[in-house]
Amino acid sequence: MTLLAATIPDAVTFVIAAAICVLGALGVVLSRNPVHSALMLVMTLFGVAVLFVEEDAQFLAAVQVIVYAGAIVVLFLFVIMLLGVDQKEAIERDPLPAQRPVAICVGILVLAEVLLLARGHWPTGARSVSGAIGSPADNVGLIGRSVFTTYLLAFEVTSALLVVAVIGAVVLARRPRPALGGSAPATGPAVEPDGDDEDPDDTEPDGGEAGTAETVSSAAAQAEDELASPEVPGP
Amino acid sequence: MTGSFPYLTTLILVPAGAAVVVALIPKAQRRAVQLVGFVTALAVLGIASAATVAFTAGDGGYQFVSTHQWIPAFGISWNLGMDGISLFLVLMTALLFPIALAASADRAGDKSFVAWILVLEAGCLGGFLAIDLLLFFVFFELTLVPVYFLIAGWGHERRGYAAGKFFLYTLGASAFLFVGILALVAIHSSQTGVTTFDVRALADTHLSGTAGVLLFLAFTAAFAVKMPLFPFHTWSPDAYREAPAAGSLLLAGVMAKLGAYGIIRFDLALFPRAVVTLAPLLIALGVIGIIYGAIVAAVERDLKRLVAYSSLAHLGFIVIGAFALSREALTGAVLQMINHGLYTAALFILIAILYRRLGTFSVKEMRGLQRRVPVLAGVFTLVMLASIGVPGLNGFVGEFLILAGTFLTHRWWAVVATAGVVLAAVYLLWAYQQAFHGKPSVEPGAIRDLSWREGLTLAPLVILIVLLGIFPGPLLSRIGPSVTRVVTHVEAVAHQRPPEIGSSGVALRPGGAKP
Amino acid sequence: MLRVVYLVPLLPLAGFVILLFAGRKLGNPLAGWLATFMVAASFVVTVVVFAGLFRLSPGSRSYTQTWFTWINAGHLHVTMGLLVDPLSMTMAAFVTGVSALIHLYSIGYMEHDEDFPKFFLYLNLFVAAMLLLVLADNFLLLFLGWEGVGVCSYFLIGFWFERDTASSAAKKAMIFNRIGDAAFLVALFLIYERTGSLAYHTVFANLANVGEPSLVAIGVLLFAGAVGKSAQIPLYPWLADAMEGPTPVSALIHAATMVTAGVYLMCRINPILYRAPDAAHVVAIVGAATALLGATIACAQNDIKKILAYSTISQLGYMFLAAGIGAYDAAIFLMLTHAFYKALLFLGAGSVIHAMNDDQDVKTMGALARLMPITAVTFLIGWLSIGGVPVLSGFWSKGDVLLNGYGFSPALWAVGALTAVLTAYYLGRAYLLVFRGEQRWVEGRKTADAAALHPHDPRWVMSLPLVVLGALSAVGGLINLPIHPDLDFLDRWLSPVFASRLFQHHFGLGGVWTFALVDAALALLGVGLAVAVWGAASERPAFEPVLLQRAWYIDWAYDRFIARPSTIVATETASVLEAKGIDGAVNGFAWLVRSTGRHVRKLQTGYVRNYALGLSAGIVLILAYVLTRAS
Amino acid sequence: MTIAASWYLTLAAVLFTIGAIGLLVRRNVLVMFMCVELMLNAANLTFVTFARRLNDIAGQTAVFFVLVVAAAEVVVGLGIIVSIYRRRPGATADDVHGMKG
Repeated sequence: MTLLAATIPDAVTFVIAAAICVLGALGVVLSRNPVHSALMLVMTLFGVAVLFVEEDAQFLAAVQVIVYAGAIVVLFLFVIMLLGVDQKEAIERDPLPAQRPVAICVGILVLAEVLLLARGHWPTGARSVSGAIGSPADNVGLIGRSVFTTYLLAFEVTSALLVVAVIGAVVLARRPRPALGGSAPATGPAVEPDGDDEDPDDTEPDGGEAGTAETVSSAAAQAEDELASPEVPGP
Repeated sequence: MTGSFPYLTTLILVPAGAAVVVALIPKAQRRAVQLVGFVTALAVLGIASAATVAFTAGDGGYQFVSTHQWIPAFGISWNLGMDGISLFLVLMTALLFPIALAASADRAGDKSFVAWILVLEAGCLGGFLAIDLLLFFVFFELTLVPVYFLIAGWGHERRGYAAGKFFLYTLGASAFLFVGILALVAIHSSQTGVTTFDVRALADTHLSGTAGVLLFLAFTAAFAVKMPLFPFHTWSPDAYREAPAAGSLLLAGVMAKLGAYGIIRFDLALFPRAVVTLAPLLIALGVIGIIYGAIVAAVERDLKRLVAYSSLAHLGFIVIGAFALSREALTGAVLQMINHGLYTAALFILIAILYRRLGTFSVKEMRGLQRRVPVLAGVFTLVMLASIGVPGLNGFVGEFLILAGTFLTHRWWAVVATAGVVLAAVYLLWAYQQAFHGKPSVEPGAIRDLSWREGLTLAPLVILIVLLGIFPGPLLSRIGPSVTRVVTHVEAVAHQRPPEIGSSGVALRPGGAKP
Repeated sequence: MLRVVYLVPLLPLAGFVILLFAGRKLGNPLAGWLATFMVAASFVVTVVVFAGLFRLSPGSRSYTQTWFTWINAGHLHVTMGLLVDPLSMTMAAFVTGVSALIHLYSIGYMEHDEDFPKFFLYLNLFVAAMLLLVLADNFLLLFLGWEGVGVCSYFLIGFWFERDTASSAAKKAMIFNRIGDAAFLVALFLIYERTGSLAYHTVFANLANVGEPSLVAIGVLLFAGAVGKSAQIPLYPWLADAMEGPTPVSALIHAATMVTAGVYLMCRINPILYRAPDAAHVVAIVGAATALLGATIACAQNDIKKILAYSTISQLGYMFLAAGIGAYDAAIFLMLTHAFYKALLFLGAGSVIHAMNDDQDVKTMGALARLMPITAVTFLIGWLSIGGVPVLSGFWSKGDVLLNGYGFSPALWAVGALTAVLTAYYLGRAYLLVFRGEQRWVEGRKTADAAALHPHDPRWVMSLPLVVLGALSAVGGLINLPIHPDLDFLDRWLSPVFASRLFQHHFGLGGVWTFALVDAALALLGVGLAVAVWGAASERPAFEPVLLQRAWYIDWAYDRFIARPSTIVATETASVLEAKGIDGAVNGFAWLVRSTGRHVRKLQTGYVRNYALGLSAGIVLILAYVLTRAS
Repeated sequence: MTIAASWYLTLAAVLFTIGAIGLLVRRNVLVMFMCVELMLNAANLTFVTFARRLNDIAGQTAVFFVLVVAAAEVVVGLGIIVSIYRRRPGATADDVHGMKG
């Protein structure tokens, strides 16, 4: 009934965007192919972006599309393609038998509880520290002011976080260096005597170009090579 | 006492420093290790003797008090003091350590062995001297580590099991003590606004009945396990059995006293009303321990475990003496701590000597030893009689005072405990008969009698066992005033009336020195 | 002169210390001579002190010598100090005298023993402890001596420790004694609580303020201590086993001195017993019962030392009977004469055993009188004396007890009279079987060397004590002749100690003579019975019922119903309660923690989805909580 | 008159639940990641809704930070995934249970 109280364009926009979101979300969960999941995710993200606009968060809507849909999902797809994990997953059967029903029950319970909570009246009465929302045009500036004044420390920490994340990604994806002074054998699987600390595994099947490749791509390529071999563990 | 020689701090720092020195000596220098260890232990004995001489006999309060700030924010300080109760415990500790080192001659060159022994000595002395609760706790816990390594490193067959059991059991119980200390300090702090761990200040804390009982139980749990008190004793037969000779000797002789000392020093001073409320329970446990320890010892085949159970019985006497709340009994309890340390140490040394000769602790594998090693048998007999409580030897005086004092306040328990006197005779005589009587199982000349070195190790103990049995006066006159202070404090706080002695009109002066 | 009293216990103690460090160097027989000298010197000092005491007026015959404070704690103040009074000096004199004789005898008896010096070491320590016991001026020091003699008794019974029976007997003696000692200790606590002291004179001075129930309790508990030490019902079985010790030990400790310590204690606490008649009655009744029981068992024993042991138990019962009815001087008189003739009998038995190459069975002896005349004659004197044949010492002392017993209660007299007849009978049996009749030691024994035995009287060191003791047994009664008030020296000598608390019943001279005649008749009846039954025969099963041979099966019952069940209880306690119960609880707790860990760790599946599920479940719970709080 | 907040919140709750269930039931690590993104988006939606209703720009600022953190998370997460796949190609989340107790 409250829905009807809104203006018609608002209501229609909301309903369509919401439907897109939910459908996309269901698609993410239910698709067997990860590529499909990623595409469905994009759909949801777009829906959410629409709803952001509807809620006067134009800047966030833009960032949502650019960063999420444009960067993150692309990164997902990139990894999927590189690693070749786009094969179907058997989602009919779960090796942990109790996991799925319990998960669904728990999910429904959470939903029910959140819905029940949503009926309440939630304002805390605390005063805003970063200013009121202005007109749609002002909001970009308002966010900027809040980020660079009130939340400056958080912003700086976030930037540090990003740096750490970048370094972490490089370290994680890096190929371990071969042992000092020794050159790895050109062919055949080699057991590296002493792995780097960062790398959890030091026994590693080696695909013919040991000790040279250090990039994500070469590692991924190597993984692709191995995918072709018959000893890939089944799903 | 300001300006005088800092006996107490020195007593702790000398062995601690020597432990570091020993740790720095190269492993191969066994002679040097042995020398440093033994000389340090003797030096500590010298300092303790000097402190005993300097001790003022008639004064019941703390002497040689030495206070240094440690963690001022929490009112924790390096606060040491010595009164008549701790004086002879310190002296006995200082005496037993060189003896322990001398008794384990084959290990006295092991660097880590000596270092751990010295750390243990520092810990034990610190425990007896600390009058800051947290400092006491630190030393109380500090003693666990060296003992763990002594058992696990130089013990007998099941040393791993015994060491782990000992460590976990006592550590677990100490957790209660720690919580109790913090709770007590918090209560005191909320009442006075002063955060301090000083026992003398905390004694004035006003505790509600329940709080007092709970704190008392928390403190006593740790002490009861350490002693050990029935039914928290089962680590002790294992630990005593598996520990090397020096370990068993120090465990029973010194560390057990740390628990009993804790009861007298802290329980009685801090929770007088809870003590009065729960004394019957503790006395009951003590008496059960006396009877139970004796019964189990009566069928024990292993000499070391037998001594462990006999210690359980003897510590039962000390517990009832501590909780009887009469001057006689408490004096007896303090004296009995020293007596028990002396004769138990001697027993463990004798057992270790037998083990060195025969390779067994089991009396089933010994027979007729009196014919082959008459001097050893003679010393064993003497120590055994002291342990049985034969008058004229040291065990009797403490036991008699405890029982006579307990009789004044808890008559029937004292009567039951007296039955322990009979039972002690049963198990020790039985064991002696098995091992020393009968036709000798070994050929003449197959085993050596006491060597000079072993004799010298035992001599101080034997002399003291006889001397303290006949002439305990110097000890009693120094223990007495402190005991009177403690008992008077309990009686004042708990509104207890001192037991009535002489239902007649005999004029009895308090602390009566004259008949 | 009184001041030298400290030498009395210290001389034997010095002997002990010297022997402890130099015993082996002195060797055989020098160690024995040293020990004997020390005890003899102690006897001389005692006589000097005795004479000094005698010179004082009867009312002031009490002297306390304090050495130093022993224990001082709370209100308790105990000194090490000696009390010299007629009772303690009488005891000290006879202890040192008899001990000196037995030391001398032992030099001969133990001459072939490899532990010769050790024997005298123990003997000297024993004498020192016994003297402390009788000379102590307070209960605790008495207890020190009391325990000291107990320990020495343990050492000496187990002297031949390689024999399992000796070792067990020693342990048994110690344990039975400790049972009594526990009661003794409780009595001390009670005394201390009620009077605030343990010194005799303070305690006795304050008795008026102590309620009678407490006094009865004190009396009974002290008597319980005496029961252990003096082998009365129910703690007597150890004494028969104690005969495993060397015979001089049996003579000295288990006949003449230590076992009479209980009687001494009863006499010492006469002020307490006087105020607690119920306790005194217990003493008298138990004493009478033990007297009869011991006598019956002695009738059927074949081991010569066992006969004497049960005889000792019986005679001690007699003494307690006397002490219980308040006739303390009669008890002391009997104790003295008993020390003479029982020591004599034991030493005589020792000579026989020596001659028989350590055989103790009277059934395999016989006809030794001709071969061992000195032993036979002295043994005969001992028999007749203990039997109460007129003019020998036993006649007077036993008559004294019976007379007072009748005055107190005719029932007690009847028991005493029956015991008297039995006493004359069973020792007659022993004498006749050993010294008269057929020679049975060759065919009666299985050992090959039996034929090679040449029994003969021992050498002078052993014979001299026999003769001296024989003479004392014969004329010892002279010290206390009741026939004329001027002749009962002992009674008058002891009267300052017992004062008006002594039981007195006046029969008049005629009554006394009547009793004397009755006593004589009883003794002769016993003697006659013995001669009639055993004069010719050596086997009369009708007179040796199995019930008596097995000592009424009481020992067996103790073993069956006390010792064995206790062993089972102890074993079960150790193996079940301790190992499975208490230690089981500790280890069980450890097991619980470990196995909880083993099970709970399965929750850590390693599957991240599982963890996420747990997380979600947590969210559900938290939200549910918030919901309930919100609504 | 705009749409009532409860509709947005309901939608956010539905999205969150779907994401959560997906995380719990799917085994493909990448898909699980996507489900996490779904849940983050649901949270973002809530923030934005409340920012509007409570008239406080801080809600939108929070979303800004969530986006940044999500990006960082994806970067690190994908790095981990790559490194796992290098060792065990085709691995699912269930294959990585070395922390099993």
